[in-house]
Amino acid sequence: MDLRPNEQQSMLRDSARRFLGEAYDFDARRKDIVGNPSPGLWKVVTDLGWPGAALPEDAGGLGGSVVEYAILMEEMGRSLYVGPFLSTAICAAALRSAEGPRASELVAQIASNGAKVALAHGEPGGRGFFDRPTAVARGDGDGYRISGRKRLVHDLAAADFALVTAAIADGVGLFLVTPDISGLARRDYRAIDNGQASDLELDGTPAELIVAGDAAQRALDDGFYWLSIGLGAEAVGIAEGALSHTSDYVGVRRQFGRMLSDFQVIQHRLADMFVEIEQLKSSLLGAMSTHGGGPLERMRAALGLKVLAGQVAAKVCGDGLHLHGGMGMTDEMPISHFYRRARVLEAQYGNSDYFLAAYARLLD
Amino acid sequence: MDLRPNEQQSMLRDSARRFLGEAYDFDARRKDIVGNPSPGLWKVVTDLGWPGAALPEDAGGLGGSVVEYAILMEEMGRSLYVGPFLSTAICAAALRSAEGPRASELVAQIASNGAKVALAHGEPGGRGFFDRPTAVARGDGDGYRISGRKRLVHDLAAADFALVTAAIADGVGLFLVTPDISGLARRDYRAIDNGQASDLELDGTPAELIVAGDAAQRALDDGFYWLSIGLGAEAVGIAEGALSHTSDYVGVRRQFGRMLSDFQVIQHRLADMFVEIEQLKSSLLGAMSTHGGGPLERMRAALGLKVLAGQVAAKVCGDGLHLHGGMGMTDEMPISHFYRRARVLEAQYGNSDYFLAAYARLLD
Amino acid sequence: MDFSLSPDERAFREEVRAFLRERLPKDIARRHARGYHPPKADLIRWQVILHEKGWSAPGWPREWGGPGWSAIQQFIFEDECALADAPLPSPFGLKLVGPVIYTFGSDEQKAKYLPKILSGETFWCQGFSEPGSGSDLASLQTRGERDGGDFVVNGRKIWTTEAHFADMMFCLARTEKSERQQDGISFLLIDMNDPGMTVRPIATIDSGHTVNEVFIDDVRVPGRDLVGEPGKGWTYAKFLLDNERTTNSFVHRSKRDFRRMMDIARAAQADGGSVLEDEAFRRRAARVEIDLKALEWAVLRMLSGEVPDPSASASALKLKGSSIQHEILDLAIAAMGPDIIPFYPDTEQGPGDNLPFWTPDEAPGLMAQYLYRRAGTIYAGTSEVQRGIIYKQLSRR
Amino acid sequence: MDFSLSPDERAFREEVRAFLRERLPKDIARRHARGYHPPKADLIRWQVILHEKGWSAPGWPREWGGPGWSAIQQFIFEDECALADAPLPSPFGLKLVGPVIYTFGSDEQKAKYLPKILSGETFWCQGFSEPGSGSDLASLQTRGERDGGDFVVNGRKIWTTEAHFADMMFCLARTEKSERQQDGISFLLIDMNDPGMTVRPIATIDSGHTVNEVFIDDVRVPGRDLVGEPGKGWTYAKFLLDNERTTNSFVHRSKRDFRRMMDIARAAQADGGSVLEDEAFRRRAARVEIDLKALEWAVLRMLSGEVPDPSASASALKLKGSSIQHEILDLAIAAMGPDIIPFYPDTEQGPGDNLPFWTPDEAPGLMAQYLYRRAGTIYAGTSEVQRGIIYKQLSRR
Repeated sequence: MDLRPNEQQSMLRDSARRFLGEAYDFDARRKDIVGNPSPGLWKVVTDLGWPGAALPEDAGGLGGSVVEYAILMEEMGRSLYVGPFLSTAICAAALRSAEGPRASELVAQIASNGAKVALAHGEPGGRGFFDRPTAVARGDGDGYRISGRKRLVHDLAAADFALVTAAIADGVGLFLVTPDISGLARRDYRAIDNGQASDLELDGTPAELIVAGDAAQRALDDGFYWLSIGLGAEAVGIAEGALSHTSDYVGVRRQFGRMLSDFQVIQHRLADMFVEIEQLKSSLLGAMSTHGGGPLERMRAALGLKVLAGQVAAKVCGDGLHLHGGMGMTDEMPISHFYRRARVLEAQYGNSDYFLAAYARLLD
Repeated sequence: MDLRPNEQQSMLRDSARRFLGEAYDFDARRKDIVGNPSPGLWKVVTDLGWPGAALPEDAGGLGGSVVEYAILMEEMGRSLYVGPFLSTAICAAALRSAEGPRASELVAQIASNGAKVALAHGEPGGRGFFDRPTAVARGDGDGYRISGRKRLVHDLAAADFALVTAAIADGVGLFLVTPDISGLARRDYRAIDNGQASDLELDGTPAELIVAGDAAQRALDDGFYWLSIGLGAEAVGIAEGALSHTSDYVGVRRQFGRMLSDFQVIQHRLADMFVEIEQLKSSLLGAMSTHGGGPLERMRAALGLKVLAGQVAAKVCGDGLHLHGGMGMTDEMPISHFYRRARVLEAQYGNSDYFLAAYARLLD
Repeated sequence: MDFSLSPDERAFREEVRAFLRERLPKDIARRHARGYHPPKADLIRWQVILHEKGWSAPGWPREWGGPGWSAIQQFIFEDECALADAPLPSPFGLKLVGPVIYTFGSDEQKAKYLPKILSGETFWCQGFSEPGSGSDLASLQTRGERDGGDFVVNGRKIWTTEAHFADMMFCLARTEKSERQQDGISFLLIDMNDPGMTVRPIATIDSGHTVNEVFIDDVRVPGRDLVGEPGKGWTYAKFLLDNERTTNSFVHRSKRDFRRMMDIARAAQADGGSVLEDEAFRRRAARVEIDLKALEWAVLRMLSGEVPDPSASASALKLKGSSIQHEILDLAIAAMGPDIIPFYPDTEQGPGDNLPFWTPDEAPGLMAQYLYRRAGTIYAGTSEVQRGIIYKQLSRR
Repeated sequence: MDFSLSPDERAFREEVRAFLRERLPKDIARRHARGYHPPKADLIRWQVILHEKGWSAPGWPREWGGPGWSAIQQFIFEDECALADAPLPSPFGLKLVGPVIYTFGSDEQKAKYLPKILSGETFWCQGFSEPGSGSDLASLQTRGERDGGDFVVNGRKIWTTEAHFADMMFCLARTEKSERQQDGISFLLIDMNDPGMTVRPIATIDSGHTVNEVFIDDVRVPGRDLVGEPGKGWTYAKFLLDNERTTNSFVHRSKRDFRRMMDIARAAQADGGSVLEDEAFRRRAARVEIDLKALEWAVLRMLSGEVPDPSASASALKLKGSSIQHEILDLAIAAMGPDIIPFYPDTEQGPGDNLPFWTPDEAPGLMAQYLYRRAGTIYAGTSEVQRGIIYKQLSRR
């Protein structure tokens, strides 16, 4: 056991932090998200090879592991990156799990061609990732047609294609759908964290089956594992970013003739933020350690991480918001964006209550 | 509406505080509880008319209300009084509710003769006050015989008689039993707060029926209401006592060259203790306001008060314990006794989880 | 002690309830039930209706056009208004500057300003906070230079709620030299239409618009708009803030919020039942209701004078009130699940495109309100300032 | 990064587990599973068994008789011991003074003291805290006057765990004049049998006996029992305290406590099911397990050197560790219900009369332990001191 990053991993972290710090500082980000988000940033991200960082070399990836992925997500969290990186990674994980030539081909498109993929899985009134899809797929010649509703499809507007879940005869199926295809009504909107999402109404929409039955369930479980690692790592970056902005702010803001940072209650609150972050980082390591482990062990760790990620990010960013006083409530201060991202992260694909209940079911 | 105590109520509070502060200070109390507790104190309490303070004048009481009772319980909490006052008050409430000549006679014995009464209601493995008794009473000539087990009967050792609950044909019955009667095995022990309790094994123990069926259930509900007001008021006194001892301690203890009370984090923690106490006091008033109200409204308020009383007392005393540092952990410091009493109060007749679950069932 | 409402008070509650049922416009109530800030038009319409009834200034004595209600009557009135989803009238005229004017103002000021506050013709805003002085109000930098009998005011105010539609500002400015920071401050009334007044909206975390920055450049305030004595502004400001010892408990609004949260939890389906049937959720809701009911009695204790130390208890009300408010909204968010994620524009006030296809009834406005209310631990004295006040009182015991 | 245990480490875990299964006396494990403090006889018996195996000092290098284990091996060993209910060996010799002696002590001290620590023949106690100096250790008042080559020590120590059965004390005393409070302190080894040593038990909140007050009156300490250089005691004390950066996470013990809590909740019947089936309870248990697992990885990060700032992270471990410990015990108490109320005397160590008739299996010892462990936020640096340490490091970034 050695929990220190190796040299390549350290270099990857340094270069990601440097690149995002320079090309995607707070002002650049504000401009970028107006473009919702701009394709320019994705091009650079692709050129840096990030979408393939954790994908196999024979698919055109860099052959890294969950560690490289987490490093990138953490740095993106620190910079409040907005874009389809996470959605694509979740889909890549599901596709790798699905195997087969078509899935491999799609993985290769992600790894080497910068394809962006959205996961259309949640539905109206749904609570989270483990809800069974009520959208239905029916065979039609060589292909399928899906009818149903999909809700909160993150990053669909930018996506090259979507993976859509639907009920079929032997359980659940994972299908490939092109977003601008006919037979699909779509509404794009922004989320409170300035991310992008869409609602879809599918009405006999043509779709290509990628994987079905138990194998599809395994693909979704793999997707969930990568989702949890991704959000967990992003939450680390978000929380550290929030702590760092808050430390800086209380170090310059004066009240009652003293720096805010001279007040012991403020010092101790910063310390508590640090403690929470330590805990989250450790949970992330624990979840990464189950990558090659048994499915139950991996599921437990992923559920625990999702719960902690949402709660710690919301708590730390909420503390940071409070310590910024009135200024924190403004759109011009980074902390208000950290907090909004944290709130969305907490609710994304199911909130803490949802995943804690799932964890509690596995408690023995 | 006028929430200020009237003149008599203020005088009662002042005299109770003065008497307990003098005759029952921390050292006197330590001696008293070795006697577990001494009969001497009860005699004075009786002479002062406290057991009858809230009982009707025609029964020999002083004709006061739930307010006078709460004032006394609060002052007893402040002085960490140990003795059968609460147990007797709960039984008096149940007996008043039961009505009938026999019950009235017993109320009169409490009000004017200083009779001490214990409630034998809880059973082994039980969770709280609303559990149905599994002890069984069977008719035997004019009287009854009870068989079953009773657990955690507070203040039985000092009691003149006990009210025992048992299942009978039409639901639950409330019976009079003399503790030293034959057919009853009994084990007296001390509680962690230095209170006294007993376990009873009844095996055909002769008993006198006081009230049965719906009326008995109403008597128990009345008992619970007075139990909750009593513990709620005691918790106010306990928490205020703990805050006051803690304020005093941090005002004299030096660390790192300063008084503990000079540290902002300690000041703010004391402030938080105050906030909790304010909340508990208000909840007590709210519960007292339902005295003449409908049964559901009264039950809700009593459940809420019991939850808050246990949690606030434990929280405030726990904070006080922490702020005392190592010294707080010793038997010689009052705060360690406040904390132990608070922990028992929280668990007494059912803990916060138990009563919160009951409250939640009534939520609409 | 007497815990019950008198027959008159009970009748009063019925009267208020009947009035609200008949006169509160449905569309205003519906908009207010959403979490968005009420538009000015709603505030005016409602204020006019209240004024017709003589109820537009619940806290004012009869002498100045108020209904002369007791503290308990005001409590009942606010409680019923909140439960009926009536918008909270803008407090700056009615609750803040009004009492200052009728207590310390000149006859001219009373005659000029009070009637238009009552009628809703004049809206006010509060020029207290400044960029460098948030919780530390006494350190304010805005200056009023004497010029003849007038004051020429320069400075910058921030967090000025409703400045973008206010007609007047009451403003603290340093006009006299003094040793103590608190001295030398005057309480001035400024016309927002003065060309030297510039209002810049502040974009806030909820993507709404309520607060502003106000730039005051060489604004001439006539001597007749100085309230009371020069240099005594700090006293009047403290009077004004102390006047509202129970407002920041948010108790009426939180009762309304609690009901809405329960509705959301009842409607949301999870795992074969409603969210409200989930025992862990239900227990949390029960716990906060216990606290909320205690908070209500804490307010009543304050109104009864049954607190040994009103300033410590007022701080306790704000601390507990803001934490209860937050917990209720947290529960509402938790019950809403992932549906909190979209930004739902206020379709009552702007174009409604880009709304998601599927939106639960209670979702729009909820998250905006949640984000905005995070300021509950900041404004009107941060939680840290409140704890400091409490400790100060405790240490005097 | 490499997350997995090596085959050797996995084999080591099996070896430890097998050893505990075979050699840990059942009666000792049973007593330790209760919450009471282990009797000295148990500590000795177990230490002798460990010593036979060569495992009595897991952290010591081979040179001084330790097994020379890696940090991960020590972690595994402590983990298995806790899960098997082995009593925690008294840390004062093994974890605290032992390393000081083999690092800074004289050859004579090493030869005289180390073997008897290993074998369990000599028990130690720690003379650091004083009535006036709790968290503020550097302000200690005990003095050692030079007399020839010896020191004549006078002072008073408090919270001295196990002083009532210790053979030796390591003690901080002020022996030199100095400007800084931290300087001038020497690290002395004192024989508890010296007639000038008086031990007074401190009655604690749990009604147990573990801590004491120790009066040191004109105790002559020979110069050969001064460790290292005079006036450098503060350095050695800091070395000793820093040596144990992960101990105060309580992680192994909390894992064991978590299992016991689950057993209690499974056994307790409430409302037609076990307490563990109550969804609100179950959710709380799930939440703390998530934290507990993260805590374990936090310890492993520390052992791997994967923390940028070990002293801040050590403080974080203590803060989180003590709060997790508390939450687990809180759950156990909640599951136990009213059965926590009686005082259950430790029947293994005293007369067993006045036990209640009906006592759930897990009840005795639980509440005593709960009360005693409240000190988790106090000893070894209060939570406030830990937060101060963290802030100091944060402010240096």
